[in-house]
Amino acid sequence: MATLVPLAQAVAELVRDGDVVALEGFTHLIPFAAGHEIIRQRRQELTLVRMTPDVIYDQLIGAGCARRLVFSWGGNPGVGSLHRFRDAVQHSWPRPLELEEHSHAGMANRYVAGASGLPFAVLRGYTGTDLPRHTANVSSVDCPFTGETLTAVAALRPDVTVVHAQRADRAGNVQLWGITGVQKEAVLAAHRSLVTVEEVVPELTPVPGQVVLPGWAVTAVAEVPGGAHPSYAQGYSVRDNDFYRAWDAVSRDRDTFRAWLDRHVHRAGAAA
Amino acid sequence: MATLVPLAQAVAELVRDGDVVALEGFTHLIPFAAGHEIIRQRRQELTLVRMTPDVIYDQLIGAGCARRLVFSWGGNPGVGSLHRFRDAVQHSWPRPLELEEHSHAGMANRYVAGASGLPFAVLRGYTGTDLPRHTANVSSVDCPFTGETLTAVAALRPDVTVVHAQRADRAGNVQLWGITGVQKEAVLAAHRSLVTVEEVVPELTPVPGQVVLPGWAVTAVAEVPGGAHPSYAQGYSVRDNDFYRAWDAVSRDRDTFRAWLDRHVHRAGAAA
Amino acid sequence: MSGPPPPAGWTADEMMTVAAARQLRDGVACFVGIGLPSTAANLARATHAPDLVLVYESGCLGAKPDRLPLSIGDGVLADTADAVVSVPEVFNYWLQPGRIDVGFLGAAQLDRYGNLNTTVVGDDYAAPAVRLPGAGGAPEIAASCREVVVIVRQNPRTFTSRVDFVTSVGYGTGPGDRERLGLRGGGPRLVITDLGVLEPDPVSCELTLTRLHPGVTREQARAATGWELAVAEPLTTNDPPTAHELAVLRALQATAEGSRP
Amino acid sequence: MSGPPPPAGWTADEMMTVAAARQLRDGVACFVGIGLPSTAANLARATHAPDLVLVYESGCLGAKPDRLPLSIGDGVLADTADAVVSVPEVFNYWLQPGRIDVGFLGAAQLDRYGNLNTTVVGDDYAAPAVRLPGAGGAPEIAASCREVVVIVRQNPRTFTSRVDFVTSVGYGTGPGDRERLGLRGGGPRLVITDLGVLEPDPVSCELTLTRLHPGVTREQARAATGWELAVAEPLTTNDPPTAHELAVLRALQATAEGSRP
Repeated sequence: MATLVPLAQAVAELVRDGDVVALEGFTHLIPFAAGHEIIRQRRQELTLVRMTPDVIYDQLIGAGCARRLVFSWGGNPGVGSLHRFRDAVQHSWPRPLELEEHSHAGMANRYVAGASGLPFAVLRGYTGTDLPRHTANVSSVDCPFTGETLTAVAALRPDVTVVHAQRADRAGNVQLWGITGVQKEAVLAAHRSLVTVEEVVPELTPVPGQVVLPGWAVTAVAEVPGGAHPSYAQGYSVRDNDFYRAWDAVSRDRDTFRAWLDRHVHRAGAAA
Repeated sequence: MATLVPLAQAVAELVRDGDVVALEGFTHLIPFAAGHEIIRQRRQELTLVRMTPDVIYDQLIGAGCARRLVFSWGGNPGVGSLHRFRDAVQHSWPRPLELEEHSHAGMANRYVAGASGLPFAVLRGYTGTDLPRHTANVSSVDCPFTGETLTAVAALRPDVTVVHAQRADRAGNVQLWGITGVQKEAVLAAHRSLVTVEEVVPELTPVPGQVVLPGWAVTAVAEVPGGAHPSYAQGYSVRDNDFYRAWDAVSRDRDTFRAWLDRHVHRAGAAA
Repeated sequence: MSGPPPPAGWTADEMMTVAAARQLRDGVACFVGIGLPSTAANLARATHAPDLVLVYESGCLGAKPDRLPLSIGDGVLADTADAVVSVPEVFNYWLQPGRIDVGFLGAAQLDRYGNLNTTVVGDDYAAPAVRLPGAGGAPEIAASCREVVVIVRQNPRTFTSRVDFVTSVGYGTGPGDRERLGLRGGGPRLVITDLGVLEPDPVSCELTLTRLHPGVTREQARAATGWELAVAEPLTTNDPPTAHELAVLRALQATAEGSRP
Repeated sequence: MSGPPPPAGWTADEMMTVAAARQLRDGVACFVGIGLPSTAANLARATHAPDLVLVYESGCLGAKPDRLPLSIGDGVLADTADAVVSVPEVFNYWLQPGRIDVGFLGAAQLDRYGNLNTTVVGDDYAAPAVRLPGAGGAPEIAASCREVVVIVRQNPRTFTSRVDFVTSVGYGTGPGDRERLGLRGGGPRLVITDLGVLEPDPVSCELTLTRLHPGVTREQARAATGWELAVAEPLTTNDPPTAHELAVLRALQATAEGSRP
């Protein structure tokens, strides 16, 4: 059964230096508060994994938490580039960042393999592109029935996956809805998992489009209202598009970024 | 876009002699009415595919429609054996029935591969059992990353899949909920598909746990209220357990079965 | 059936079901087939294991039926489940990775290594003496759950020296076979019958009679077994069903009867 | 930008978007990225193609947004979709099997065979001149859709003789390459720019200028292309945006602006 714990305690217990960490979400339900707590606790040498690293990953990278990024699309959704990400790749600031990149289809299937207890997944993908030249985690496999050659991708098994959801009950059963992306697979693929939620409720009323993660498949749940801001939680909040637009200017300059980080993350204290 | 047609017309157009036909459902939402229409139209030489062939397959087999059965569990759920199925296997009545059998995990993954446009799927399964001796559709594949040997199953691509659902709208978008089994995969794996529904409504109000099949992924929809009887349609009907229990006696004897078929299927006329 | 007559107001089937229910620790996740396994699991949930997580292959995770489901796809399972997922998902995301603690299986035949047959009786697969329902979820339940509990009535036809078809692997041909085959679950930990309980010998993996139900003799158990049955020393006797266990079990079974329209 | 000044009350970007929208036939299923492709697809849906099926990689099938979504994961997409599925499902069940008619892509670089780069600019992958966002869904969209439409502003940096990184395959190194690679979709059918329209030559697969936007010359198009641009004869001219197209486009774009809190 998932335990209900404060966010700071959950991050302290579940996220360790050097871990492979996936904070997943597809624009919706991005676990910003948990990411900030990881920065506050000054985690180092993380391998960050995510299909769509966006502003929270820009912040983690700029704060120097990450040694490596495994991803398929890194940008500020609807705005443009991630300047901390680019600065790390192009100028090794504040430290070098190794990249391993994939396509969305490849990353999604890597999580599926991890969630399924399989060492690899099969897909039609990557063929003819330059992506496989730069990673050992894309290969090929022949169909034993037709002889056709298909693409194989290695399973992803994060040490810990962090996601944000709308609700949990006291037993740690988690409920999310709207665009639910690859979160179920990312949680099930991981050795440990942390779910931040908008609220803990006595009972999870069923909602159309819901994904429910049973409490026995989740390690810890932390109640963090607004924990997805500036992203959104359908039914609870709307996306703060101004923040995403403003981030472009904040993140272009190292000093501006550091001042922002100091004020809005380090001095802000744990959200819960 | 799916076309809305009467059941008899849909079966006449979509189900052909010699086809590979999957009528799917996992106890819930079994497309009995469509199966009866296939019997009424006296289809021959079908390869019937289903994870859990139950009473409607017993009827199709007893009526002589099937040449071959591809399945993973054949029984009368909650009651016992299928006597027409046993009679066909053990005594070739009314005609010989070839069998190809799998595990549930294998069949589910065969549909997944079909729905995914892949020639095979990978799983941990069948190992050490006698099942692979009797089919060419189970093989093995080595992981290109770890060298581990896993099981491969060949994709299923039915000529036509038939399922029953609660509702559709005029554009042929289909909505089902409750236990939805492998129906989405079975529809998407097939070259053609027919969905019978309890009712056609102007708009599909979202329901928790729903699966929606867009109309552009379905070939035809037929409105057949009660089309799952004696199975059930959650929110519309309850399972007629007495029918399943009574089937045991009806189906034990060839003449009783034929009389039942004549009265309740052939002379009943198309349901819609 | 070779079981004894009910000695004290309960039947051998009731004793078997109660003994099986007692084996389920509270809070574990249990993959249950319909019939005896489902009855035993629901009895456990209604007595000592209220937080037992019932997983049904129809995709119902954490089902909490208030009556005995009549099939694996009974509406009461979906209505009361924590989550209803697709059938591919229940096998791929939940069973296959080893998330399920206990797999609860029945069988038409089993051998001394706990290999199970639910496919055909008879030597010729193509022309069987009896055609059984087939594999269903059993092969992967037997392969992937952390442990397997088998619940089956004991008689020489069922407890056979060689199963006619290996539908689900127990310990194969003996020690080390599961590892060689790459099966990641632990295999059969218990076989619970209407006569007693069998457990695999820690060295030979051979099923060994370790407990008898009250009123059953070791001779009865040997006579009901198609191979020379090993018997543990000391051989213990199960406690009979308590009044509470019996009352709850019978109330549950009445709900199944009551659901007849 | 090398585009001409707006000659008659509309901009080159508006002409490009209108030209792209016109290419989408009503009723087809279209896999759309955010930005120009999404704007064009929503313009088509609001004008001549009300039954256009918009598929977003966030899992929204048949989204019908009443305003321009600001990201691929905008709540309006889930709210208005026929179905919201998981990200693995949208790629595995919907894109990969070839169910999508049109894939709508942008690019930072493209070459004469329609190969696209959205990964890095510069010769050294490990130390790029410009680090771009990466592949996203593009490689498989380019591989699997029945046809691909590229929408991209035309200039010599973008229209380059050799892309620095092949993120998404067009026609590879020429005729037969897609077949050799086993790519099942048809590849780029149209490249729509702020200057005109390019189409692959049926024999050589080389992108060929087939249409100009009003007021643009072939010399301008050649000057904006980093290779010796082939030009079709006769070279036709697109109709300018209609007043209706422009009004709808601007109203759509106002909804995106209006969504700023």
